[in-house]
Amino acid sequence: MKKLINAVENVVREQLEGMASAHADVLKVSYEPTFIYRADAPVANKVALISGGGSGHEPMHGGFVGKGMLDAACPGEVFTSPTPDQMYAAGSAVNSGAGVLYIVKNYTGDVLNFEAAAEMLAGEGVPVQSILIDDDAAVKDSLYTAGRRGVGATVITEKITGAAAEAGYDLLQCADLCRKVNTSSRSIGVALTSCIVPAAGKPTFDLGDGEFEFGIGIHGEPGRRRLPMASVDEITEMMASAILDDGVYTRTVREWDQARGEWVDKELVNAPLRSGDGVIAFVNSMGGTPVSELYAMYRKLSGLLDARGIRIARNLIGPYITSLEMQGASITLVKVDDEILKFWDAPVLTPGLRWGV
Amino acid sequence: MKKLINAVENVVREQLEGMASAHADVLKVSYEPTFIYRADAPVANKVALISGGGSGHEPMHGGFVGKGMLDAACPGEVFTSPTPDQMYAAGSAVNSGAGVLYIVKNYTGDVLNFEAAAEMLAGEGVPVQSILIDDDAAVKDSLYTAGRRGVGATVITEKITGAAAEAGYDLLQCADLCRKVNTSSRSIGVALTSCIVPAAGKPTFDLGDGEFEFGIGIHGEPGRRRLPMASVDEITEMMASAILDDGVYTRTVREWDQARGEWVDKELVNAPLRSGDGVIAFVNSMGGTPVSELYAMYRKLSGLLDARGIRIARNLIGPYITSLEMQGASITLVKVDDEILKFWDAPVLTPGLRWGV
Amino acid sequence: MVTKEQIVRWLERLASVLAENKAYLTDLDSAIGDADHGTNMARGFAKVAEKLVSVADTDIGNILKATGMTLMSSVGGASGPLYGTFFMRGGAVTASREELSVEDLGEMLHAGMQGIQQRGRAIAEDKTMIDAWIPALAAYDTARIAGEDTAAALRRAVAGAEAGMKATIPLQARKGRASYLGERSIGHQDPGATSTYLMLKALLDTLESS
Amino acid sequence: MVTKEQIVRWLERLASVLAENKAYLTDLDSAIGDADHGTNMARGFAKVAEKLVSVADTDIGNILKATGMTLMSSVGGASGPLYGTFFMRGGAVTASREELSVEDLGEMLHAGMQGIQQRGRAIAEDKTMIDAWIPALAAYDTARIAGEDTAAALRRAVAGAEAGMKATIPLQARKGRASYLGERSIGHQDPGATSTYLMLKALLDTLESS
Ligand SMILES: Nc1ncnc2c1ncn2[C@@H]1O[C@H](COP(=O)(O)OP(=O)(O)O)[C@@H](O)[C@H]1O
Ligand SMILES: Nc1ncnc2c1ncn2[C@@H]1O[C@H](COP(=O)(O)OP(=O)(O)O)[C@@H](O)[C@H]1O
Ligand SMILES: [Mg+2]
Ligand SMILES: [Mg+2]
Ligand SMILES: [Mg+2]
Ligand SMILES: [Mg+2]
Repeated sequence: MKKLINAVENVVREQLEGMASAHADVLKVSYEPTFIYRADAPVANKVALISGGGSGHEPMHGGFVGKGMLDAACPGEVFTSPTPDQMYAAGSAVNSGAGVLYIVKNYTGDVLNFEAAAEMLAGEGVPVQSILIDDDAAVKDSLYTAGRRGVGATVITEKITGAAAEAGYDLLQCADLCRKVNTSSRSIGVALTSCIVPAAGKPTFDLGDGEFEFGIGIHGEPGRRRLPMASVDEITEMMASAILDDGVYTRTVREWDQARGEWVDKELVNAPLRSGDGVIAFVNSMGGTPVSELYAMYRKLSGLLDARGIRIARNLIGPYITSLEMQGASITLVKVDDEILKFWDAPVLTPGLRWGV
Repeated sequence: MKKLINAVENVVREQLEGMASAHADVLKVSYEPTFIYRADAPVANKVALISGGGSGHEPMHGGFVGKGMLDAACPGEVFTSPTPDQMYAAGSAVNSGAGVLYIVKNYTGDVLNFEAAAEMLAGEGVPVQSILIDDDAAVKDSLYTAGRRGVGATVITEKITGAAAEAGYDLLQCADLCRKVNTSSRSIGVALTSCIVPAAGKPTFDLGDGEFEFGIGIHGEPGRRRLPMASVDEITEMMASAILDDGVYTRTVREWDQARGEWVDKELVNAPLRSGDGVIAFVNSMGGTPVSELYAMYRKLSGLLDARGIRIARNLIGPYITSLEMQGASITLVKVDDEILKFWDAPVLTPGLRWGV
Repeated sequence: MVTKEQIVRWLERLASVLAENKAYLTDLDSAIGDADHGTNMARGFAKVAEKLVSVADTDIGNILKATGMTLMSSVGGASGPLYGTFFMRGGAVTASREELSVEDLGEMLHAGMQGIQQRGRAIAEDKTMIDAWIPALAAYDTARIAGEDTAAALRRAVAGAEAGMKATIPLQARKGRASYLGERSIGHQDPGATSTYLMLKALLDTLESS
Repeated sequence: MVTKEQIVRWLERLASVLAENKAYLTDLDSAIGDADHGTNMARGFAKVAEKLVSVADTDIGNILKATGMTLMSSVGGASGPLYGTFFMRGGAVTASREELSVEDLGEMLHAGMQGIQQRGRAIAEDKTMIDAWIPALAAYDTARIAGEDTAAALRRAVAGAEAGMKATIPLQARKGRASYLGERSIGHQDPGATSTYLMLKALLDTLESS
């Protein structure tokens, strides 16, 4: 393992210190418990957006803290979900009174920890909503699994909901929009190499020179299947089909009912993409794949979407939700409407995503 | 070799096609000869900035084409300098009449090809200036070498000179500013792994598990020395000293004399950084190193600069001038003044660098 | 009867048991998870051992709650909030107690397990820690109703947990990270069921060694 | 005397010689450069061979200029503009010629070499292609002044280039990419000097085979 780190125990802490000193105008970092928050938080009358998860996916989530996106992010150890005390403390710190929206990637660890935090925060009288992101089309069902994992759509929902919060959406409106973006999203990822978790010191999995893993999550967890290495056109075609040929996806998720002060089940449905739809096409590097290769993937993807009558309304291409230095890529397609596009185009000023300011 | 590519012969072309379709609002791509140019070029009354070099360093240079930065970029094959016909055609296409400034990284191949292009363009009566970027402090002298290589400062000069051109600087003013930024810059890079050039199919060099290369250029060419792997703090300290303890650097470069219509020798001097100076601190990933590790490097760097009384006025952290998927990083420090800061802060809208718009 | 001192010694013992079994649990987790269950549990209980110094003099309810809170904020992953909830719920039903009868201990364990189920929503045969808790508590209850004492009932519980833990091997996971493996999760013992077994075993060993 | 047809056959032969020596030149370049000199030269002269079809009927000056332009726009790297300049300058001094005397050929080679020197600014012993050109042209001139014919003078030139090429081995590079290696460049033969030798050798072989 060769990495630009000091002792493995201090990796996350030191990286956060670097981030805090690099972006002091945009964000601050609290330690014990650890969370990253907007330098100007709490922002009066604005719903506070908080996300979090294991470290190692940078710029997500800490790099998306700032104007027009997240109010706080809670980083766990590398690839380990953060704990409720972080999420609770972050919620207390950035809540302006307009309430807190937790954006939670659907990994059991993240979900359970955020649930505990939501209960704690709601117990203090803070208005809380919690929305699950579960866009990974590699997972077929939610009956025999913990449901689809939260992957690329996380970046898109954080951007769009962040802009809506900035524009004055209230807590329930923010939650509704966040849920809508999630149920309009599907993703699929591939890995060409494994990454190395610093504390482990060796590759998470072994991938032969001639194979790639199709349908990974964001930690290099096993995907749908391992396949012989193929061309970018072939891989992109497989990825696009996994998204475009995916049927209706229905599942039950748990959301916090503010009025009743308890968790309630909610049925969510993702409709398939259809000819005539417009999408945000997000082509993401898992970290080690250079942006040049993403362009080759985008080239093929745009041809395939064109052939299906699907219009790319916006795109985002680069390393935004990564797995350390893993080589690989993911594609996320988000069906858009005017509301989504408006908030996508709105200004954002974070270390990881910036435009309009 | 595992990469998201099709046939190796088509790598650059297909990536450019993807780029063109992804960023049609910002840029266009011409093939035969190949160059990337601003969608709205030529921009009336504006000096046109053109750079170029081998492919494989993305987002540089093509990703820096757009408002407030480059008017055109000429990509060669991977790690191979482009040819004069590309640079000449790009110059003809984007020249509005205000002239063309070539920004040339000091690699013999780039230099000789750009010189031939400048002569061709000047021969057509187009006002031409050509500025060499040579900021690589890893190269000790210019008497026994081809001089310092052009590395990280390229990104910074393209940004700053691009903003000045946008603000109405004429050709000689742009050239002067570009030269000033270059003579205010020093860089140093390290590689932890080699990259694989698609056409070669195997790593450019072998680096043992326990070693890193100190003082590389941007292709993984041999550096100052190969050392046992060390902590990020130790590596950053070595890198910072290479820049901060570098004495006066004097060399003679060839610039085009528009009036005389010939190349003239110019003596350039980089003064050492001193306590009280303000800098742009650019911490760059060679591609495969995740941004989180750059933050660890930035953390140490900012401490070291602090101790020397050098103030970080601005920073840029991420993969901007890369070597395919190589793991490693570079540090560039650019001494600033009000003019440099003003143009650094000015709006820029390119696929690779964007703010203020 | 379980005294407050025994509860403290149990938690201390558990901290060393989990430190010893760190690699074992992580190996189990690397087969069907993300290779961190041992690290997570060892980290959490090391914190609990530190915390015990300041709460050992209070009552059982408080000690268990402090344990739960500490686990909550130091374990992370799926197991953190699950075991955290277990101890917090266990603490809630043993507030201000200095010792626990065989019934009290049963109530504590049931409250804890219910917390795990509410939080994690796993049911029997999902291949989770629940598959150790269910047979353990069933065995405990049977013994208790038959009039056996705490140590005897716990001995049954540990046997039940061990059987349940082993019975996870042929199961296909339907909850947690392992569920994404589908059929590939078959043939591996669940790490969380294993840490549950170790937890009950440490309690039994504490009672038997005093 | 060198005829226009021989010039064309020379360039065609050179294209195959460079294709054959692609790996050899690239290997030399991988020791002290970036492992592309063979690829660069083979690519460039393949283009020249294509181009020849449309210019073979014009004059020598034009053929050489077209060769130079083609190399310029297809080789890249340091060698592209250097060899491109060589042929363009060579073409400039042979405008509208159908054949070259031993003096004409000497003038052409000198003009070309001067172009390389003006462009690249290398001097003797910088460990570049110049180290093959200088002894080659010195030998050519001596033979020409001594009254030898074109083939004989060229035979001397090729021997001079070969000696110069080999003499680059002990040199430390001071120009081009290899210069960054400092002392580590010692002990390797310069790839550009090698392609220069192959270029002159191909011309000689063309004359001798007709
Ligand atoms: N929904 C659930 N209910 C009960 N236990 C669960 C659930 N999900 C996972 N687990 C348990 O958690 C264990 C894994 O814990 P751990 O490795 O610490 O967390 P993570 O899976 O987040 O890395 C599994 O072996 C399983 O026993
Ligand atoms: N300044 C120079 N003058 C003359 N020849 C040079 C100069 N710099 C480099 N060369 C020649 O170019 C050769 C390398 O060419 P090539 O590998 O095609 O280009 P690059 O070095 O850009 O990859 C060297 O072996 C050397 O002979
Ligand atoms: Mg985990
Ligand atoms: Mg080259
Ligand atoms: Mg785990
Ligand atoms: Mg070369």
